[in-house]
Amino acid sequence: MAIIVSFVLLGIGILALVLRRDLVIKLLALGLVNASSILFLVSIGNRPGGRAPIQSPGEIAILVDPLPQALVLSAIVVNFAILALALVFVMILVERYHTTDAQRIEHEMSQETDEEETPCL
Amino acid sequence: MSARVRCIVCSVGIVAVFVVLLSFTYMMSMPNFTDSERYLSIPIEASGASNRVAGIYLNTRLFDTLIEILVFSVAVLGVRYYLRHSPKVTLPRLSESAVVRTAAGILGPLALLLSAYFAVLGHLSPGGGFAAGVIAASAVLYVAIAQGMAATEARFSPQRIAAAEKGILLLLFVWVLLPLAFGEAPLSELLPPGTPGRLLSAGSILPYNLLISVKVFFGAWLIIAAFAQHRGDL
Amino acid sequence: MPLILLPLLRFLIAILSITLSRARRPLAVLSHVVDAALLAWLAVSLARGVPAALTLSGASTGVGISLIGDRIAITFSALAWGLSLAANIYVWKDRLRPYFFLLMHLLVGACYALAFTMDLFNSYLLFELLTLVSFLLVGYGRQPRQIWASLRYLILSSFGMTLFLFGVGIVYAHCGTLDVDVLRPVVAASAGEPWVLLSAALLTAGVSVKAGIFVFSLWLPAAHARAMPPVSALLSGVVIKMGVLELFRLADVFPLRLPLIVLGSITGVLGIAYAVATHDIKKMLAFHTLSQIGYVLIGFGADTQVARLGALAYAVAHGLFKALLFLSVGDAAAHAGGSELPRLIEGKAKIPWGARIALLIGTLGIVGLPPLAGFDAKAILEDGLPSLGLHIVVWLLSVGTVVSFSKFVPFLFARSTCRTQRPHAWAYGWLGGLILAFWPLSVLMTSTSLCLHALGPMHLLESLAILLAGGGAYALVRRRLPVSLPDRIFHLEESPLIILLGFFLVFALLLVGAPG
Amino acid sequence: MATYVLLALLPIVAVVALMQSRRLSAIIGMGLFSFLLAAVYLVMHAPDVAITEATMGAALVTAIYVLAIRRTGRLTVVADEVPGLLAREGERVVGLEYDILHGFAISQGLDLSVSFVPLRRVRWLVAHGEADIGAGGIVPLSGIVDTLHATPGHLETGVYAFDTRELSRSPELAPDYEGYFSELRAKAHDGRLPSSITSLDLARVLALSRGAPLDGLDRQDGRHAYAFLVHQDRSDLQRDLARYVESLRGSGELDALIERHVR
Repeated sequence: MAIIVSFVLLGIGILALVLRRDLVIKLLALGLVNASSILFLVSIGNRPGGRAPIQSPGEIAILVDPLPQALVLSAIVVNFAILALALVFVMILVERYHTTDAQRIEHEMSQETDEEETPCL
Repeated sequence: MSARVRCIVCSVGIVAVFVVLLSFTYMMSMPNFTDSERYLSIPIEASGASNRVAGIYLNTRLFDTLIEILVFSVAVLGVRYYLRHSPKVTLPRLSESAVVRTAAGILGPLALLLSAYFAVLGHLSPGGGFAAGVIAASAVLYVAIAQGMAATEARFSPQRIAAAEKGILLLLFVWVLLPLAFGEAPLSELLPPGTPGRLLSAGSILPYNLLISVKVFFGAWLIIAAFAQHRGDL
Repeated sequence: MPLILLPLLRFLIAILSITLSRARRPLAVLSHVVDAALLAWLAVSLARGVPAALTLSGASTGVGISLIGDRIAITFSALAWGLSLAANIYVWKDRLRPYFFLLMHLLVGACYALAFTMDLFNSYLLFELLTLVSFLLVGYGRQPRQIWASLRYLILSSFGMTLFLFGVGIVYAHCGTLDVDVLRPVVAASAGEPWVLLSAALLTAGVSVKAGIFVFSLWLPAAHARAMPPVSALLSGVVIKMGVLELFRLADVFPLRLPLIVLGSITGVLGIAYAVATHDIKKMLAFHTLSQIGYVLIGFGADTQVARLGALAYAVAHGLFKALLFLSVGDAAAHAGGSELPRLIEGKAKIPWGARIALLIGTLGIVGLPPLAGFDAKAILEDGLPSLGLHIVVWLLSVGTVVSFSKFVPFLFARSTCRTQRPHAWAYGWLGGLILAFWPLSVLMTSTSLCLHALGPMHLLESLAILLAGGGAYALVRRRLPVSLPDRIFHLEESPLIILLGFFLVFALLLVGAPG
Repeated sequence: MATYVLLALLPIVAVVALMQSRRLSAIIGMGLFSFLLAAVYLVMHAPDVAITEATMGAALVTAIYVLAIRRTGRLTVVADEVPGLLAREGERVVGLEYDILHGFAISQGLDLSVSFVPLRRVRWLVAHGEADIGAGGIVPLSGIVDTLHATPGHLETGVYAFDTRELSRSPELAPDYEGYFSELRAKAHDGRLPSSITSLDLARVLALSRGAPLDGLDRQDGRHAYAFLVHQDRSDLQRDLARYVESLRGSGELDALIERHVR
């Protein structure tokens, strides 16, 4: 169940990454994509009837697999770092182009200045 | 059918195929969980941490954690470096109401207490250095919103904190390389694991948690301060 | 022991070079000396037949992170060392912040660790570190185009790494370990099972985004063309190779033979096509990075010992001459005021002689004039190719390379008025020397008999024929250049979808190759 | 049970959050999503992950994103450069509209930031909420899309019918400032401009002809006035600005300003 949900979240993230043109929202979508992989890892470690992997010495219990959780801790931090740095670069771009629209930025960069907007006069 | 609609339809189609393929192939061969008990078969006395996650995170796979800390530091440095040129602004200050001030007075220390708890007991119970550091940083952010950025910066000046953060990072790496002096491989455990469940157990996981929490506290605060002072015209 | 020391000391020096920033240049020197010693230690232990191996605090097998210093690892880390040395020499006199040195050191340290590690998740983290560092390096100049290129790079490679992480998760769920050596038998036992195909496809697609393979790494041309010359040299020379190395590691575990060959052919041909079409020399070099990866993949996918050694040698050779080309073209473009062909031709008098000679050596190396780097490695690689079809593909790629590098001829020869900066001259000398003296190096990398056979008359004739054919073809198409090929695929919007299509391709190929 | 509810909630929240058109609501939505995710981890027996996700993924990311996109106490004005109304003089910005907007910003306790963009961008930027106010010799004619509102005019002007072919014949007339004319001229030169009658306001005619009356221009009847552009959602801003201009006119300061800058 959780695994399917993580796949679905991945799909949603990719769609938003492709279809939304606002760079900030693109970054949020990227965060969703990364989060989906984290959910996948955690749900892989999950056991039916398992307990949180905290054990007092000598105690016998069914525990969920601790390794994916340990991995995921690193992955979360990495994703945060990516989101923060990407946001900084978006801010720099916006200072220059006064827009967060990816396509518009790409057009302005390829020097395509002719547009159909009639001047407001 | 306009170009935009066509684009939407075809991307939805591709992604749908992808998701279905993933789910279907995964379902065709579900893993049986008995194989992956390799880590649970290790007795907790090996690392001495009754929180197995902390045991793996800071003992078995310490190298991963080290790289992760490097990534975080790179992020801190990058944010500070690339935001230097952006226009400066002042953080809007909340109204000078008694509620905000008292709430800040209560919540700030409370959050600091919580973060200390996470850092100190990270090897016994959930928590750990990273969460502790971030909680402390967000507490300081709340105080900053309540009392204004200037007053807060007077106490936590970014320059000094940046220097301290680098110092802690250096300390961490020296600590990790320390076993060389005893002829051991780097990253290997020096302190005894002790008896699990005690406060002073789990070898060097406790000091690691403390160092990491302080470092992440500083780093997260630096990032927040950078974003609070500068803004692009987003 | 040196396996873990190499990355850790680099990281330590990286941190030191911002904490005491005055000593950053001495620290750079120190780091390269120390690394050279450690690499020599590793190479000696490999030559003795016992490759260094180390498992970090692993209680039992498959638990801890295990590092290994086998032939591939040492070759690639040595390449990283050589190129970082060149880049550090190149920027010796430039006024750069300590921050830049931090990033360079982190880049190299991450490359070392990636070369040695056998742990899938560890390589994921290292890839992310590598991504962030090179992202910051590309955008170092804060030029809008650089910023945009590196932002695209970050978004796409983070997306690819997510696919990689999904693959890691599936592998772990079935094998209970992340150690490549430990999970190899498990995967081999359950060959053809759906989860093997799925994880293989995910891992391959994820790594390919960083490995400079055409359908996946469409961010590459912009990023590598916009960055500062030393940065592009490192990115094209080493960082891309790290993805290739990970593909090698995966190919040991998963049945990637067919995907590697097909992807190699695709990236080779398309890369060549775009490289021939463009007139922006920096972009052309970036496209050639894509196309040259084609040789390496084909060689490794051919799955014969000789071809693999050839692919390894070619990866190193490409690292060398591509770094040299990026450095010298950057120098020339800086003097001529632009990297488009017309500008270079009109400002050719301003190109310093050092850059000119470096360009010549790099070009001769990449077009495979005997006995330079390209020729030698390519000859070994071809000796290992089993089928005629692959031979034909390789010949095609070689001819295409000659065609697009014939563009250099108009501005290569003129009397130059500008003097070469001394650091640049030293960097050129170091890399050019390595390229010229590649034959003994390749003996070290592969084996004497292979290298001797590579110098045989057949290969000499073949290379000369390729040179002539390429020159002739260039004479034919020269008038029609530049051609504008579709560049929409390089936009951010579609790229994730294209990566997905590439994933489908890899999955289908695995399905075809799977037994039963 | 709770697990399934939470898991079912995740995609819904994600879709809703990512379909928002306003950035702020999207960011808040993703923050909510992260908290839900943390709850899922909690019920999946991963407390460490839950805590880290809640602090890092939810709190910290949301905090920096909100900090980054927040509109600080700034009144961002995008304008086409028109001498007399809004133009650069060395470092400083001068002109009638600048004085009006400056006073308005002070009265609102905001600090003013003017960035000059080509006229065709002014409307787009305001319509997409990238800027608060569009200025620089804007005469609200029928051409305004309904997402934009104009304040009541602050300066009477005349609108002239104008044949662009005249322009292409006498290009040296036009002053060399970034704006409407340089573009018209560029387009006229590459012949991309349909030889059509464009309407044109007094200030630009004066700027074009450097005071001397241009031939081939005939004044269109009807009363026209310069105004500011505001997004239709910012009706409060529009109301305040209109009130401020009215107060200026009532106190006679407006006429003084017009005297100083225009005539």
